[in-house]
Amino acid sequence: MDHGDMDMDMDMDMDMSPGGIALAKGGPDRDGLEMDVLHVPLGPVLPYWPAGLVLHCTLHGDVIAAAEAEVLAPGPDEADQADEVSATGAVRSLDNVVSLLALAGWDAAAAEARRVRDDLLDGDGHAAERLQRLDRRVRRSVILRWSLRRLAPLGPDDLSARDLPAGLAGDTYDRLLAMLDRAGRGGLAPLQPFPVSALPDLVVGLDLAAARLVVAGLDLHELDPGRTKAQEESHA
Amino acid sequence: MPELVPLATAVQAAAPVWSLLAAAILGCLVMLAAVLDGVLSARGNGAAGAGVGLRRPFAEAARLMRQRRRTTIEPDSLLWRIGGAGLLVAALLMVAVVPLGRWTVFDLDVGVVWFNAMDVLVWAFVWLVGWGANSAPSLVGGYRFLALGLGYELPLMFALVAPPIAAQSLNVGAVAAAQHGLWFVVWMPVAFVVYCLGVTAFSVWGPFAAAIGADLAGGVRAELSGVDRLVFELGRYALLAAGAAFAVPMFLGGGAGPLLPDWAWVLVKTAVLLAALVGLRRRLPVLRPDKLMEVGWLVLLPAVLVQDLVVAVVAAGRG
Amino acid sequence: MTLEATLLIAAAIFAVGLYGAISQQVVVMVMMGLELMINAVILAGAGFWWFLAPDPTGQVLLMLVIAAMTLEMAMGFAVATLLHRRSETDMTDMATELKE
Amino acid sequence: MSVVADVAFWVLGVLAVLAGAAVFVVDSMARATYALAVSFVAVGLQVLFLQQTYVGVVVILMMVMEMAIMAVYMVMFMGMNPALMPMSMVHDKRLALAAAIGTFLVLAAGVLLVDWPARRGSPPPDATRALGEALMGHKMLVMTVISPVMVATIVAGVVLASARTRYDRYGDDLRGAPDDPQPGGVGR
Repeated sequence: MDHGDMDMDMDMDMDMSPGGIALAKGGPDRDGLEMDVLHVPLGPVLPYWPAGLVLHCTLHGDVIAAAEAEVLAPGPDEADQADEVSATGAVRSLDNVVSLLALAGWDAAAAEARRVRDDLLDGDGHAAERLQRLDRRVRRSVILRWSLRRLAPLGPDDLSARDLPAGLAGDTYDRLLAMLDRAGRGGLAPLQPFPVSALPDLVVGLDLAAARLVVAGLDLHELDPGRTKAQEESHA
Repeated sequence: MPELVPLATAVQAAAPVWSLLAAAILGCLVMLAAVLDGVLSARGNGAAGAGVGLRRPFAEAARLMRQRRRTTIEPDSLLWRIGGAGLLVAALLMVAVVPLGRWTVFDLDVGVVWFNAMDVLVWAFVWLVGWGANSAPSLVGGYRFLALGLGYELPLMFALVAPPIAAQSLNVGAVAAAQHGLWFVVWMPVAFVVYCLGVTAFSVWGPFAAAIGADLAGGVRAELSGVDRLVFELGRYALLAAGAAFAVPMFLGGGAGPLLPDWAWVLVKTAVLLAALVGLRRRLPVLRPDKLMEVGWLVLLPAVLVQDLVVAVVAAGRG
Repeated sequence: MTLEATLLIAAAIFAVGLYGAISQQVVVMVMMGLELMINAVILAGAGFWWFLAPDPTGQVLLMLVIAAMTLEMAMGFAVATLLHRRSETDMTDMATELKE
Repeated sequence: MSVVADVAFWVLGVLAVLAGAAVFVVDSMARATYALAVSFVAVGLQVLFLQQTYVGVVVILMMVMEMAIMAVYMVMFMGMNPALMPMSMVHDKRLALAAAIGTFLVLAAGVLLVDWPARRGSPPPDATRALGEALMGHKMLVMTVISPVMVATIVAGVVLASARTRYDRYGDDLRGAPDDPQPGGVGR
């Protein structure tokens, strides 16, 4: 049956931008569908997020399709970093433990970890003993293990390929336990700065919740911005 | 013209006075839940004494009442408001079928299915709150709630089926009356646990609060402020209270109990179960929807089906 | 609340659904039109049952209609997804591969 | 009592028709979906008034859940962002309108002109129990036909819609760990 007088009164003009924001463009999705592409920066200032790190995420729905990491601060000036390294190391590891537990939604343990961190910071006597209790409580939780198990597993070859420290081996649950041990041992061996360029392909393919858990699990103390975009352009 | 005998009696009982009383009781339960939650989280954070916790919900409510409402660019404010206020409406409609001793606001002969229809309404309302704000985190939170829903809804439905099989009626009063010998919670433990998980899930509470997760800056309620946020929070508490109230006639023997009159027992049992559910919030990590989906379909659903089979065999055996 | 009233309302819903099913171009909207038409059939069926033949086993037909509506929706979404993936469009006009 | 029921019935009827019409008038996809949901809830309540409580509540239950899922598909396929935008992708609107009005007139004429017979038999005291016994008794065939058809629909729907099946996840011999970007909940 032909359409006869097909009076296509389609009045879809293409450049509509409601409220001044352009419409989302479609992009090929990993399932072969066409999904709207959303650019969401996981900003420099975000609760439970390493300070200064900006992750420009391209989202399909809530799955990160592409990411690009960048460090805003040029890098900590050497002065304040040298002296009380051990205390800062342990305190920073505990900060990351607080972030990971809060992102996993376990408010009670996150609050306890925050209290242990404060005690550790002002050198309270029985901070170590409270840390032991926190460590036991985290290890006993079945739901936390089930939730973090097999999330972004990193084998020895993945680590060497991305020149990451050996302490980050295993999946997010192993990294959480490693962080607690590191805090327990007084954070003597601080991890060398984390190469930010390694972050995107750890995170691509995960949804927002899993991605933030992985970033919190990497125990980022200092971020090595590597070659900033400007330098890369000048080299290319 | 055939007159409508059964429905007329049901609607007759829903004289406005009774529904106002039901709303008032739900309000008291909401306050109980809010105060208990305040005390628990204050103690959890090591704050000084329970006094702080006691005042927290009322101080928070006053603050939200005064707060000016923030809005976003091009929000769909009609759907946004409907979603926010809908949670309270759904909770009230759920409580309408719960018998308080001898009185029920809306004594429907398919009360159990009505409760199930109301908790599916919550799917629509929470997604609308996420959608209406036109912001990325709240939209992702709304979709997360739907993904959670696909995980917990079918087990919850089959858990709701078990008591009516034993009571051989879908009327909530009949289900409560059928437990005079032995409470259903005793020989339907799996259905009771899955039901409680379902109640926690549709009130976006405790381990099922991925939709308002901290990793999404508050998810569905990220853009809510002022009175909208207060209504949303009251809605969540009201759903928790309504779920606890509905568990009493279904699993905990309705008004049965020594000494106290039956309506008093219904309130006591509801308060106890509500306190247990409120306590869940801080104690367990949040279950992510992609993880819960497989557990819901491959673990919870078969367990509840086996429970229904056992109940059916016992009910058939008893004749 | 007479049979005529119920059937008039059902006819109106059916007409709205028919309008939607014919006029809309997007597969999903056409399905919504079909939904409305089946919705009207449910209302008409309930009206007939109550006013003409309240036979105890009469309601089973309505359960059948509700089941049919669910199946139609499920298959509609599956086909729409397949269509979306194959030819990057969900406009009914462009999906004319089968037409000779 | 029956006057209130009459008024309520008519109000629900008009609401169902207007909400149904709103589905094709309104701009935003979410509003179209939930207008359809309102129309279904109104029809469900009307069926409740017609003394078939189980059928009425099941219509509400099933349709609200279906509309929640349909909203996901609407946004996915229509690709609209939440802002309200003029969206009128219709073709031969006049033809459709004429057909719809024509159908309505024909049906209305039929409804009003036919003299409907008196009622045969009396309604069962408990319609839900009657439905249950019918489904489990004489009309068992209906259940035995619907359930396999539903299972077939679930399987066909998933097969048609999914792009990445178990052979892509587990490899051709279907053994070994699935290479999903994110682990599932049961360790499969």
